[in-house]
Amino acid sequence: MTRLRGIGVAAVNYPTGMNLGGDPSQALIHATTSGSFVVSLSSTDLGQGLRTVIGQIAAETLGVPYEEIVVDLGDTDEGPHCMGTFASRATHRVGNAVMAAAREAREAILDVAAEELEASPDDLETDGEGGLRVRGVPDRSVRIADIAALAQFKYGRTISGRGSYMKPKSPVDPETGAMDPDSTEAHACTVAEVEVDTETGQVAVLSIRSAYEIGRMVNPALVRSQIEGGAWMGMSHALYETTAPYYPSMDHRPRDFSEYLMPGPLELAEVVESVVLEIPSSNGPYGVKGIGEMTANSPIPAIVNAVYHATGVRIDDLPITPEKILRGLDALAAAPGEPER
Amino acid sequence: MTTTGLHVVGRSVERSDRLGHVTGRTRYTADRTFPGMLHLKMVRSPAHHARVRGIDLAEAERVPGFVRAFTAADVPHNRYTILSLIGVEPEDELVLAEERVRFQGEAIVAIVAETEAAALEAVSKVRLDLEELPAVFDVEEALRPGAPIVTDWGTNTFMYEGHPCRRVRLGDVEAAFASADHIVEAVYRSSPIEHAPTETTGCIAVPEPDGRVSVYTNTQALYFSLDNTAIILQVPGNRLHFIGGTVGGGFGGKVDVIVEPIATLAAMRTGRPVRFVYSRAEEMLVSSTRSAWRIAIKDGVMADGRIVARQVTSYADSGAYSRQTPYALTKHAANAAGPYTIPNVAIDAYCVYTNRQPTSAMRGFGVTMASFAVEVQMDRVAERVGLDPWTVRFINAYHEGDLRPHRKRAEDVTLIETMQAAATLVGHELPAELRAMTSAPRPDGDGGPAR
Amino acid sequence: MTATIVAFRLGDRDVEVMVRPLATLQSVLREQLGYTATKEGCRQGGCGSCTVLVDGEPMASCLLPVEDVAGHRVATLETLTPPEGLSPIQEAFVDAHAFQCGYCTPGMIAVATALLDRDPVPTDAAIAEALAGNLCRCTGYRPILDAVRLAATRRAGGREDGR
Amino acid sequence: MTVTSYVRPGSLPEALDVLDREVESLMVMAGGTTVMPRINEGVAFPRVVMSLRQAGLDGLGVEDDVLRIGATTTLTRLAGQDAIAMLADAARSTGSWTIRNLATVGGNLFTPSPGGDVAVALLALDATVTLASSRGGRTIPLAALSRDAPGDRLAGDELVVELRVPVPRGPTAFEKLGRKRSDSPAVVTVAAAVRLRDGLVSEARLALGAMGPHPVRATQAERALVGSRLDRATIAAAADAAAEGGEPATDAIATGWYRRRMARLVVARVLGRLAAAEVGGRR
Repeated sequence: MTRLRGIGVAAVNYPTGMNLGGDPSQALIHATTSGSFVVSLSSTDLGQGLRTVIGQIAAETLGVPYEEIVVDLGDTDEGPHCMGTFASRATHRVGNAVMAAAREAREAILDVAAEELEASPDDLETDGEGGLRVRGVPDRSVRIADIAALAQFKYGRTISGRGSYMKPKSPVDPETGAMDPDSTEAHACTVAEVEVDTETGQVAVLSIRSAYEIGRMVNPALVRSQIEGGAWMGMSHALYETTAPYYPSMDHRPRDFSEYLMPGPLELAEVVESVVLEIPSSNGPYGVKGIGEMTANSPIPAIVNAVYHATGVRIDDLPITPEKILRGLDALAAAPGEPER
Repeated sequence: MTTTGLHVVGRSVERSDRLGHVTGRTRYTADRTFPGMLHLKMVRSPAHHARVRGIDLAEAERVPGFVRAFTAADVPHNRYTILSLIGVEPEDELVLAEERVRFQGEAIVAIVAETEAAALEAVSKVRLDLEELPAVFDVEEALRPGAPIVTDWGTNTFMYEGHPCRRVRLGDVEAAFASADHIVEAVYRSSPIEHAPTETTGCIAVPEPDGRVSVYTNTQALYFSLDNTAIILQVPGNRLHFIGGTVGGGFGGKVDVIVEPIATLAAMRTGRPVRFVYSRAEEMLVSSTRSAWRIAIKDGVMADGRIVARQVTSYADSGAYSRQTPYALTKHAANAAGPYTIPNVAIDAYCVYTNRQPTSAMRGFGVTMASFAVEVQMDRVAERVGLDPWTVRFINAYHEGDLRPHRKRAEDVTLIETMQAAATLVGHELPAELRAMTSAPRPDGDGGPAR
Repeated sequence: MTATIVAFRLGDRDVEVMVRPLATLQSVLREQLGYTATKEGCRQGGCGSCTVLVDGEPMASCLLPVEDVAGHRVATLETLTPPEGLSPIQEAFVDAHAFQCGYCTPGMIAVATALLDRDPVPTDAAIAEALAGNLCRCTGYRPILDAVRLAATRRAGGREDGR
Repeated sequence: MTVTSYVRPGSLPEALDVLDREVESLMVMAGGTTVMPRINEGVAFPRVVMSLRQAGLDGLGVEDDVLRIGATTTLTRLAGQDAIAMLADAARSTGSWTIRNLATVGGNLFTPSPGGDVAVALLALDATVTLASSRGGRTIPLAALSRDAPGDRLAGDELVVELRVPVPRGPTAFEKLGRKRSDSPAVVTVAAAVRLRDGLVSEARLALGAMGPHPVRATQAERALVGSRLDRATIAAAADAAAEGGEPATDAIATGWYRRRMARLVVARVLGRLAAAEVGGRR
């Protein structure tokens, strides 16, 4: 039994968001009597953790603890319009909208606080932990929660904010393809190491190690979740998945999970490692870029290139089945030294 | 205070949904039941391409528990609008088939019944009179003269403002090929892929006492689904209330608005809650997949590894209908040259119709397979000119402010720094000249490649 | 068609349900008893998201007629959750970030519970083998394997970074 | 409503009685792992479903060097017995834990290819199948049951009640190659049992799964083994014969081409293990 090892590299860009027909998301924020803030959205959380990162962005902008934010999403009667969760857009688009809404709500807080503290709103600053003070005068401080209550019961004012973010639609020039299709670019570079069993043609992925640059990370643990899950999905796409095993033939299309192949917990790469560069984007909230989709992308060509490095078999047709490896090895054995084209 | 001056952005705070998820109390769409809820199941085409000559419901109607069947005539505006909401034509897909079915599994009759089992049995009792038509299953065969035509407009391609493909043109590829030291060509293919979210696509439409309908759905886009449903049902949007936001995995598969309109219609017509949740087999055999792709790349390369021309001809298999795939080709075209600055680029990206299950958005929409093709191609280029794979990527990498093939100036570019970080991570020692590179704007200031 | 009354033990409750012939345990839990932690992912026995414990054994509740559990003990994630707080396995799932969308989590925790009941300090291979029938499309599995290992280590009173 | 009656006979006679009465639209199931998905999805519409789970057919034990396995013994239970290690290996290689807790040995005989891994092992072990009907019982070799599509060999009023497996005296080996290491349908499954006398193979049974519509004995390969030493050349000849002899199908898991090639490889590995076991056994 021969096992051949190889290493492959791939580097990719991935655009954040699209322009669609104009790509908007909107947000509303209001304070409760006790100084919590409700962020109202019609957006959806697919499991990537949008609720959490939106809460973080709102808390950061308002200057209150994360625990004071209630994210109410997923209801068209309760939240304003959101285009949806796709195109790696949600943290960027919804985040920008929430940031704008939080800024407006923050101004409302500062207005009330200024009146209460008999100071100019311009002289007030938040401490990020729910407190507000007159700049340079530490003992003139109040809790935002108290301001929220005073706004309701003493001043009869709303503490609320509206936010919208839209990537404007831009037409595509049908001749040249000139267009402005997205908001920013995230980047990844993946190095994969594989081991190919030359008797069975089966490929084991030993490691998937990547560098990512995705602007600012709102929540590093959630970013790592995307990278880890995406590495698995990329490996799955590269080596296993197909709804048409013999495209274009319509035969043998899978109808269950025994036929639709995906790697299980015994097929994982031993090492999935990453570093994330934080270089804030120019237009994301706090400099974020989208990471939702891209994490499955660079592992695919990195694995294909690693298989070539290991075996000399260049697979141009996904998924890399064991049979394709064996047929490639057979062809190499039949015509040794033939330059690969 | 952190070094960034930020308090909570940048911190791994615990997910707000963690307790619901680990206790099983998070409520997903199909976790709801309502008194009197009906179950909707679809009669689907067994043929890949056929004329529908007749539908006989008599036997199905006799199944105990059968409540009602819906055919095309029952749907007020029997057109999936999907992207037409944002001005992308055509409205090529029907909610329920009329004269013709174009893929195996296409919905023809919706049946609602008291139980799911009754709905399934009634579905099995519907007799379809179909006249099979020649079908085509391959993107390139679909473009050959004489191929069966899938669409209503006479070609098997989506028409982009008069062109059968999304075009991108920068410089003059032919001239650059003529002067290049090497030509490197290859064709890359990929299979269609299923999103396979653990939770299948589904919704429950519930008539409310005030005349509105509440639609619990796992769509990735609530207003998108609501607006499309309103158009299909020809009702004001204010009659609809869409509730969701907690989704058991999407990956792009829950952006299609397939289940909500018909379930909402059935709820309005029966006055009862209607549940329409895909089975796993439906999810695999009927719901949208990622397209199959065929991507041909021809590069003109100088002896030093600079790519001076790249021609990309891509075919994405849209299946029988458009859904989001025409848009995917536009996104593809903007990214098909990869994160590299190449002075002469020509991209033709074809959205091709076949008699396969429709394809649509999936994680990496239009870009995943472009990245596969381009990044394997980069290794081919490296091998041809005798450079290592890292070097060829560095010397062709785009820089801040470079003009990309679609004539957008590159923004927020860090490809070089990202590759440097990856090399460090894996312990690959880069040559000094690559370590010294940055993505900073090129010194000549014109944003073009410094050559 | 005659409905049947089926009685079984659900956690620490005795339940009686009137069921249609061949009604699955999954459908009875979800639709009749409102125990919706038990998910519906494929109803083919292929995804593991409907896994419950019957007399401590993990089983695909989508393939199991409820009449066959008459007189037996059934545990779902609802019954595996303490009245207050979380079980050690649940805590480990939180700490190891072992979920994204959460849809596979109840089945994963059911299998993990059964595994650790039999094998309190399982090897990595035993953990992976036990979970091989449970599909997770989001996390790439490793965080889930980490969570089970973490729970085992904590229960054994060992170092949490030990493998 | 499709299913009007779910019958759970408490004994074999009761089950046979149901079988006699309900000929139309009856589905018989043991663990339900193949029947239930078909009903859940609306592929099958039986009126009456009979479960054998309570019929007292789940015995497991060795008597007179014969392992008797009740038809409804679960694969988990089979995996836990230590009388015949190869059968435990085969049971463990099948499905996932949640499925093995439901699926039965009897049901595995009827699982369409590429399933039926336990049946492959049983075939190599020369198991016999005890069938019962209200007319009486009979015992046939499993090989006879699986010579054609298994259902065809079973009369409409018959049930599989037990498998009897002689505890092997010589070395045995089982190997399943899937696209995944666990919970994976087979690319190919191979089980072998041999007896050796004076270093020569005196008896050989080699069974293959996924190399045809149902598990088969590789009789050509068996002939190549008998009378020979388990050396490299003999193993290669037997592996070639086994691979050439099958009629592997193409499906979502693998092509027939790949299956044939893997059959050659896995048969050689399995026979190699037997040779090693024999060397080890003689020490």
